[in-house]
Amino acid sequence: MTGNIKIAIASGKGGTGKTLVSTNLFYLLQQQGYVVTLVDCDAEEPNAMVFFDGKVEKTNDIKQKIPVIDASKCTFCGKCHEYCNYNAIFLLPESEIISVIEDLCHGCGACSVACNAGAISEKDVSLGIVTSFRVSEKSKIIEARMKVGVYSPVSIIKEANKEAGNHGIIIMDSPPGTSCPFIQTVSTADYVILVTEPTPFGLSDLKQSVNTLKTMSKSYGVIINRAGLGDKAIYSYLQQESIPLLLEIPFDKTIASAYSRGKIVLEHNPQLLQSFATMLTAILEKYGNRHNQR
Amino acid sequence: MEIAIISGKGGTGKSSISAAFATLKERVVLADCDVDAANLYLLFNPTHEEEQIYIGGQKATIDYSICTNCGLCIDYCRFGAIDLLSEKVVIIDTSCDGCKLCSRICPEEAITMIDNDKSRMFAGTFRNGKMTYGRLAPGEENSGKLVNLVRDKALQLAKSENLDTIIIDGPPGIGCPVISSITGVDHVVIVTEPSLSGIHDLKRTIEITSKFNLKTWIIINKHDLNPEMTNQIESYCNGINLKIAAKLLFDPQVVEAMVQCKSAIEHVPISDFSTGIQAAFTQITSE
Amino acid sequence: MNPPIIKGFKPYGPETGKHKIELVNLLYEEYEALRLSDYDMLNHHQASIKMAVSRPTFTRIYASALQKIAKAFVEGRQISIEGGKVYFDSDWYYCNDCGCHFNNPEKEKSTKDCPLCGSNKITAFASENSMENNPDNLCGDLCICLNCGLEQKHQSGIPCSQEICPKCNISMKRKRNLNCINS
Amino acid sequence: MKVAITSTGNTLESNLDQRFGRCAYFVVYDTDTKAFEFIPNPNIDAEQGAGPASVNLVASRDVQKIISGEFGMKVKPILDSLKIQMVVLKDPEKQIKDIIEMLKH
Repeated sequence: MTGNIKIAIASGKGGTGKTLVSTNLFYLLQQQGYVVTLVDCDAEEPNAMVFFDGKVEKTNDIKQKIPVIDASKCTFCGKCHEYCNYNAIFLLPESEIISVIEDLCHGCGACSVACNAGAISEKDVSLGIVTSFRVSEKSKIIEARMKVGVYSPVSIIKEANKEAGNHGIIIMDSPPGTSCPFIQTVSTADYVILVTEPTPFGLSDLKQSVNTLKTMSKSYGVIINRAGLGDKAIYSYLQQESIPLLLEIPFDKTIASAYSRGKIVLEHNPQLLQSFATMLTAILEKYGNRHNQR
Repeated sequence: MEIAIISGKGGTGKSSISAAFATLKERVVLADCDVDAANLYLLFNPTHEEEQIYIGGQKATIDYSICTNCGLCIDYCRFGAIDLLSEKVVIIDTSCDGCKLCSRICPEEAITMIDNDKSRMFAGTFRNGKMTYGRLAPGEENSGKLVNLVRDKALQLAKSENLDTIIIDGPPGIGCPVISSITGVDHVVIVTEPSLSGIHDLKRTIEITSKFNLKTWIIINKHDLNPEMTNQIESYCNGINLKIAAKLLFDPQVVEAMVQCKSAIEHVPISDFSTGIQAAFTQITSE
Repeated sequence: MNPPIIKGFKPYGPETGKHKIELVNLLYEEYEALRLSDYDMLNHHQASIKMAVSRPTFTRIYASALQKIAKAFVEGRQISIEGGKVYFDSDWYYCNDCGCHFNNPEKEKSTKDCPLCGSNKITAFASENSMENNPDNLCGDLCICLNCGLEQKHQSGIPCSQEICPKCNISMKRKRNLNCINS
Repeated sequence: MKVAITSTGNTLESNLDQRFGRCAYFVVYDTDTKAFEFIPNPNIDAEQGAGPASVNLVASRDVQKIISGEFGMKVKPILDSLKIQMVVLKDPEKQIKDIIEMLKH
């Protein structure tokens, strides 16, 4: 079976088991001999590499352009300050002080356009690092890690996804929430697996994610983690919206405990392995052969 | 007194713990600053007393009656947010950063900036006092400003209602909204769990809080899931002089409480979780 | 400041298991202190000016850097260089009368009075006095029992693991002294 | 010397605003002439960078000392480099007139 497919693993709230699902899916695909890439898009807190051993194959420093102002050429006209929509240029014309507050700069380049005196040039600063780890011959993990204090992980996530290319099966562990980073990850996916838990919090977040995915017209299904805890409201919601329930991962202290030790749960749980495999086959059959339009 | 509850990663039980803190005293102000996925309102079902529109930045739009499709804006945009689709210049909303450069350079003045105004801030009364929370519209960037708005409202309510305790349920992660949630609070409680990713995220979170010189406390939730890892977290915290305010057992009753739309304190007042939270609160507030 | 070109160091040899022991975290300012003083060969006074901290603060950072590196060497731990203050504050003071905190922006001039209420009852922050004023109470590390939390003063030269907690009868661990690293 | 105080309102009875970048008003008080002026803070609604923009504002008024409840991470290095003194007073109940009185020591 060939076919290139991008599957995004997402959840509205954190800690529902997104990483559990994506790492185990990765493990399974690896076992089955697919060419597979796991992209850890949770750039604020990437941790997929905790579960696997791999060799760093390539690191890619993600850069942003930041203005450098030559005060000797500056006429203190204030146009760059006015053009900057992020308050990132500090200007005191009276005392001839002008400086760039790099933490605030988004690198839009407006100030360079504004400057008529030729006082602004640009330099590269690092936003974060995208690292490719070779796990086995056919599998690799790409990790997006942003630097602490960078305003938005979006550009790093973009790069990580670019790095993953289009070859083979690509699993994207997306960041939680429904804001920009989530949309950035999901927008390139062929199929989205939403991971949730059967609690009122889980349900409310699921609804939000579903609404967002609807507007993006994506195909998606739901995995319920910690099934058995909580209540049944989520099941009636799925039924009512006719959203496919892909899989239930039972609530089991041994699963939680193995996961917390950085172990792949499927290795020791043949039953769950079987259900993962069934789900995977179904997804690949339905969506796997279609060619990626992006 | 403002107590902010944060965690490096999601799902550590931050909201359950915030809910428990919020129901320890008869009356408090609860600020749900996890605006990306606000959910404490589900437990407490506050009255809807106030709603405020939150403007979260701007996005560019094109007036096609003026646009000549010259494509100059495509060259200038550094965010890849303007594209040529079937010979028409379009703005990709989710990529637009709102820098306004395209609007400034457009020779026809066909591009204007419009406000993102779909996010909201709410305030109301719940059974243990006042509550404020924010909801960010999908796809909108969380700048921490909405968090500020929620916190401001909470402060204002604390003053007008004469309440001395504000419980802030902060967002997960280490970005700008987290910083907004903890600046200037009296105590920060970091909730963690004994897993490899838990300890890893804890360290990144401490890196942030240590920059702010705040009184920081650690709660290890579900500590029985991995005792060795719990020991490791404890010795790490000891090594850098951070106090462990509580170690809580994993307890399905806490989830059960959530389903009943109650906090653990209300649902199972006599349990390891509830007594642990109670003791932590006493310890934190007495300092 | 110049950021380090690497993220850390790994020991090698048979005893260096990957996840065996926790690594030593060298903060940026500690790296910088070491670089200025032992690579660029500045004296502590010059280095402290470069880092825009007071001399005693510099000495404290430098000592901490050496201690961490020694720890990593002796115990075979990895060193990771991350975190810490990327910029350096000016010196801060506390006014005992009105309760405000303030800094001294003009390093050349010394500060005697509170800029708000004018009181002269001001205290400089820990880093300034704890090291110089009370040599007896030097920032020695502590040994702590991880079981009961008992702390005792660390005896220089005796590894904490050889100290036995009198209550729990288990070996103790090293702990940094609270009064020293809070600056 | 000119001193800036962050204020929650535009009267002398207003309280000290605990936040610097997003305070409601700045009071600029001249310790020599005893004159004061209330300036509404245009940066309250800034998407980001309210702190540095506020420094820009007060620094352009030649202020040498700022009294507030909190200074952010981005603000401190700028104030340090401009040699403007920061005074942190964690007392949200303090009124502007009290602070001006204290400055008359």
